[in-house]
Amino acid sequence: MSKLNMELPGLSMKNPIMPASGCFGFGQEYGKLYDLSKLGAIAIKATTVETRFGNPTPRVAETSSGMLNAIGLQNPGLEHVLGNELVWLENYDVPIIANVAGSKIEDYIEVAEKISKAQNVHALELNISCPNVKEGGIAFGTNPEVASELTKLVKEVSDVPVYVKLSPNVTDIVEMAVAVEKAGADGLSMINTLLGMRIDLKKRKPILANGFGGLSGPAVKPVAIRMVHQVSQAVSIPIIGMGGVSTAEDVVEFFLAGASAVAVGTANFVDPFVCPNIIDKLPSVLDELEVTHISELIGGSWK
Amino acid sequence: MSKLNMELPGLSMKNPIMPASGCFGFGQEYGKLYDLSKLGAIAIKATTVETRFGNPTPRVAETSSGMLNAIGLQNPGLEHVLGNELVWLENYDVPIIANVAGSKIEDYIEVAEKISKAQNVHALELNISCPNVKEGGIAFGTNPEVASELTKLVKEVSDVPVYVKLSPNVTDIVEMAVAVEKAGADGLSMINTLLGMRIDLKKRKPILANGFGGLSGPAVKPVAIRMVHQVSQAVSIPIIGMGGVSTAEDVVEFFLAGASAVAVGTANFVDPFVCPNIIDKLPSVLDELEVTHISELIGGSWK
Amino acid sequence: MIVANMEIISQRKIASDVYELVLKGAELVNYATQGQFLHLKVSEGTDPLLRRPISIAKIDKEKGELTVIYRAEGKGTSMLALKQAGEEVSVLGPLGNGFSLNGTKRGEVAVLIGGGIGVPPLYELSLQLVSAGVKVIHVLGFAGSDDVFYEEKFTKLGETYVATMDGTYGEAGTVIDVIDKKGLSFDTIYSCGPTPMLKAIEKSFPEKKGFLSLEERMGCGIGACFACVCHVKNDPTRNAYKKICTDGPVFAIGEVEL
Amino acid sequence: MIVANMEIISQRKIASDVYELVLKGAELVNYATQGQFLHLKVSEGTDPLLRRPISIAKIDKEKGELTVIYRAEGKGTSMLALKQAGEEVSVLGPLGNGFSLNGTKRGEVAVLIGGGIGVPPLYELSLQLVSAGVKVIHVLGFAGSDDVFYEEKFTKLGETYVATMDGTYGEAGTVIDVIDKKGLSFDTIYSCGPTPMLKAIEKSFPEKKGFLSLEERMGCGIGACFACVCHVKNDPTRNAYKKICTDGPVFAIGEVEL
Ligand SMILES: Cc1cc2nc3c(=O)[nH]c(=O)nc-3n(C[C@H](O)[C@H](O)[C@H](O)COP(=O)(O)OP(=O)(O)OC[C@H]3O[C@@H](n4cnc5c(N)ncnc54)[C@H](O)[C@@H]3O)c2cc1C
Ligand SMILES: Cc1cc2nc3c(=O)[nH]c(=O)nc-3n(C[C@H](O)[C@H](O)[C@H](O)COP(=O)(O)OP(=O)(O)OC[C@H]3O[C@@H](n4cnc5c(N)ncnc54)[C@H](O)[C@@H]3O)c2cc1C
Ligand SMILES: Cc1cc2nc3c(=O)[nH]c(=O)nc-3n(C[C@H](O)[C@H](O)[C@H](O)COP(=O)(O)O)c2cc1C
Ligand SMILES: Cc1cc2nc3c(=O)[nH]c(=O)nc-3n(C[C@H](O)[C@H](O)[C@H](O)COP(=O)(O)O)c2cc1C
Ligand code: FES
Ligand code: FES
Repeated sequence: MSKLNMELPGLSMKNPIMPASGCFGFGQEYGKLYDLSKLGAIAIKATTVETRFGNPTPRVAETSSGMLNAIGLQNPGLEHVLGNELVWLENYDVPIIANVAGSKIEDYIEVAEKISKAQNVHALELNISCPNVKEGGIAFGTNPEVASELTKLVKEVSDVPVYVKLSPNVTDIVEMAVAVEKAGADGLSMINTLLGMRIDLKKRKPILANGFGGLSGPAVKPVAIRMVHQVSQAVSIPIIGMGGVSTAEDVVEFFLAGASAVAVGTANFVDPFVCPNIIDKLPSVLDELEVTHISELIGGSWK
Repeated sequence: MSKLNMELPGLSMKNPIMPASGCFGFGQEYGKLYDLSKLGAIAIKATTVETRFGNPTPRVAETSSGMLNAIGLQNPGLEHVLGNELVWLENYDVPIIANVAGSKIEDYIEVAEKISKAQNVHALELNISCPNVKEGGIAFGTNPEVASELTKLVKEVSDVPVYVKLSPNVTDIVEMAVAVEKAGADGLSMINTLLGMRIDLKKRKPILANGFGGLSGPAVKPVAIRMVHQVSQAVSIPIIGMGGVSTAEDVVEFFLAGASAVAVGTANFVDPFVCPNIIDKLPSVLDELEVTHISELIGGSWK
Repeated sequence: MIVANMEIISQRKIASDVYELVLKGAELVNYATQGQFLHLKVSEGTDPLLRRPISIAKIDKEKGELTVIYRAEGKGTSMLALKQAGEEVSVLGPLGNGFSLNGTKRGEVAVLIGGGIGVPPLYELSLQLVSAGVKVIHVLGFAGSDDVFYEEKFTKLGETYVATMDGTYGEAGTVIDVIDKKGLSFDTIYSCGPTPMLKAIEKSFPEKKGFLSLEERMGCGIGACFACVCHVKNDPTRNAYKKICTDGPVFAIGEVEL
Repeated sequence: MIVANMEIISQRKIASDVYELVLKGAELVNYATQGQFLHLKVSEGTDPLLRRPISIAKIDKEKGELTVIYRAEGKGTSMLALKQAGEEVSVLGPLGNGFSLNGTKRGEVAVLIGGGIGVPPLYELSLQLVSAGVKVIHVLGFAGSDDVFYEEKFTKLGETYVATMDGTYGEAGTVIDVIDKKGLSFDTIYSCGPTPMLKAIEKSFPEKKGFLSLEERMGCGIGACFACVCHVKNDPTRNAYKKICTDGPVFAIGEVEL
């Protein structure tokens, strides 16, 4: 009997482990390394209406136990994702979460409406937290009214449940979470990256061509755990936790904080096999903790 | 000729390196290890009107490239600090920055008024950003109106310049900085710790007895650099930068971001000699970068 | 107290996950005393970031060597266990106030009660007590037979009883059970081990004097960060405190709240 | 492409801050080709966090060994330089599309132009071109005499010119200066080095065909993160792109924007 299967709105998962959006492309690269059907779900890279090249390079910089990225939502555009990437992913028995982005409200609506009709897209992840684009992104994710409005409009057009991806760059994450829950969100994804910067001492300029970037990796895990802990007590919709997950123990920590599933981002770059490795390791970690099913852990630190 | 001397409001410093408040006690422990007169300044531990024991233990937890603390402003109280700690510090030729905390506005005013009259206190650091106390602290540091009001009142009673210590746990750090500048702040200290949490997997409880704690150390440096970069372009008062500084190169990075002095916190725990080591190392790092005086670097990444 | 790189002379596994590490090459060896501890940095970088407090188990001033014994459990100690002879470890120490030898007079009997990884500091203490003419009895508690270490070495210095919780070695039960069962009599107590054990000792022998060595999560290890404080007994203000890193880790029984 | 721990067979300093590292023990050696790279993790923990891309300098399929040459500059490469024979390094690879051998026919002349730490991948390339019957000329540029490495090894394979910017060794000036001065003539160009050098090559020999190996800061190294993209030449949409980690690092001259 599985210790790992999870049912979340729209997502019937073999296990609660998924690669995080933007850290796994559309799966093709990792598909060469292992069977993607092993994953609980896949959050695909942010999709916008139009093709985007993204920001100039350098787009990544290393930090202590973390990294900064300013990819700038590069993606081949909605039509291509629908006609190619999602079709390719149909080869696998794994639910897809489509990460939806845009500059204007209408963009979000267009992407959401169309992509939610794709056969293997089982949920949307509303990216109102990308710190690396001039318009849209984080601007929608730091104001509760704007975020609710967008959530409502997307809910109206989406054929599948909608998870809202929250930005940690806010004073009151609970306020944001409660606002989007009221607006109809079916779940939350948290956290996106923390806004950060590194400066090249010789060039006297930020290392990233974009200046700022989003901080991810183990460095941010304590902030993510704190936010999941706070938010999970204030809302009744499930949370996909993320931020620095790289081991099965990290997954347990997020569940105890209040997450019902976990996404793995940066760790894929350090070890491309990290997701299947975590999935293989989890049952024995649960055994050690005398847990029969991973769902018993949800919110265990405050329940 | 010195490459390192700095003049900031109230602070005439041999070099721009100081231990950060709370990470150096009142200097006595480090005074056994090296001559405190070597330091540019000393930011002493937060002082409140009354004696405080602080939070229950455990009060610290380790994170990837960082640590969480929830000391809870333990200190011997204003009278003791005035009568003992500050008197002992008179043995050294080093300006003291008194970190002022409290639960109510009146507490801040009382501490500020009295401590600013101590002979060796050359500046105050208004701690409106401590995440580890139930009242006061961060509550004052996340609302621009409250922060301005407090700054104004403290400025009225203080005999020395007032630096406001900003919390990074806000949506818009620039808004906070501009508000306290308008209210009369002579300088800014940033950043205090990021609110975080770690959970003990076996006990299913947060590691810290207090639950949450403040994240510090190299992990947070990219967030600190980003905030100093943003704020230094928006205000005309100087910034004491901090967050993860542990090498002379880190000092240069903060200066390029826009800081005019740097505080070293967590790194003192890793190496108690880190401050004098950085001070000794800085001139040669400046030479390598062909910088004649460290002040040339201030804001170099955006100027 | 200094910061120095010390060379690893030897590292060997002496029980399940327990390692004995011998370090050499810093003047701090000359002024270290029983019950003090070292703050070790197990890697150069920021992962792990903080030092690890580990008690001094043996001091060899002639050779200039210190021995520590530790359990490889979390990230830092597991990394330490991978180090080999010839490599260096950054050491901050010696730290804290160790065991006082004044509490027990020549000819009196001291019982040294150790629990698990609290056993190591008792070894140097025992050596010192013995050379001060004190008669020592050792009561060492472990989880099971795989966890027992240094029994022989303690036996050479005095009567030694080993207790295991699972009864797989020595006497079954707690250290208190053994003392009761064997009807041990003694003048003073010296102990180091898990807090529940220390509490049980305080409760079981309310009339006895002695010293307890405490543990707490630490930041600086030198008294500056207030991470490691504990309350003082019978303090109605609840504001008095002791720092385990500098006022302790060893306190007289009854001095602080456990 | 796989992830494997490879054993360090030898590590030696071959120029100022430049190290030659020989790795063994993974099947990836069998299918690695000239111009591909490895993504190395220099420590187990999270500091540093990311892998480091380093080109393959030599492939010895018989012995099952790969050689890489790198400059110890930042944190990661400096830590790598401390590793000794017998230790292990986690390797992800082989990655990318290396140098194609098809561009030059048997009997034709190829000039291999390397700049500084861009020289290493040209070594395996030269070995391969030579065994394919191509005549090779090497033009290797370095900052100064302390930085020169592998001159002898290249000389064994073909004509070799060394240029140093400060004139302390070989010819003074850039690699382009040397080619001009010596009046070298060739059919194809293969180059790896700093972007300004690659740009100068494109500009100086507009009619020549060949291949350039590019560098960019990388995340995944396998094409998933979009960290390492570059624009495609003559693309009015500005939306076309190539990933240096998977489409490159080697591109035909004129294919992408430098
Ligand atoms: C004064 C003193 C003396 C000690 N002497 C010994 C000894 O001789 N042998 C021995 O094996 N252990 C000793 N300990 C306990 C030892 O410090 C911890 O087991 C060790 O720090 C855990 O580190 P880790 O890397 O295994 O765990 P991690 O989980 O990686 O540690 C994370 C953080 O928590 C701290 N921490 C975790 N557990 C403890 C603990 N029990 N006490 C204090 N800090 C902790 C670590 O220092 C580190 O900062 C002593 C502790 C103190 C305070
Ligand atoms: C395809 C490819 C092949 C390479 N082959 C070699 C080689 O054979 N020998 C060699 O010495 N160097 C080579 N490099 C450059 C090498 O990757 C960098 O010098 C190295 O990553 C710097 O790491 P660090 O630890 O010294 O610096 P740090 O400053 O600690 O690096 C911080 C981060 O920036 C990245 N970074 C810094 N500089 C560069 C750079 N120039 N290129 C790419 N990433 C960088 C690092 O990978 C790391 O993620 C190659 C780069 C690429 C892209
Ligand atoms: C290179 C990179 C690209 C990312 N792109 C996206 C994206 O397109 N959409 C999105 O919602 N989040 C994106 N993220 C954020 C991650 O999905 C995740 O929220 C964050 O990185 C924290 O998790 P981690 O610490 O495990 O990486 C990206 C992160 C990285 C590192
Ligand atoms: C143990 C500890 C105690 C602290 N106490 C205080 C304090 O009393 N007042 C204050 O303003 N900041 C306090 N801080 C925050 C530091 O002054 C500093 O802003 C923060 O730690 C970031 O710097 P660092 O990364 O160099 O530690 C404390 C930090 C730590 C780690
Ligand atoms: S550990 Fe810092 S005061 Fe004890
Ligand atoms: S490094 Fe990730 S796509 Fe090239």
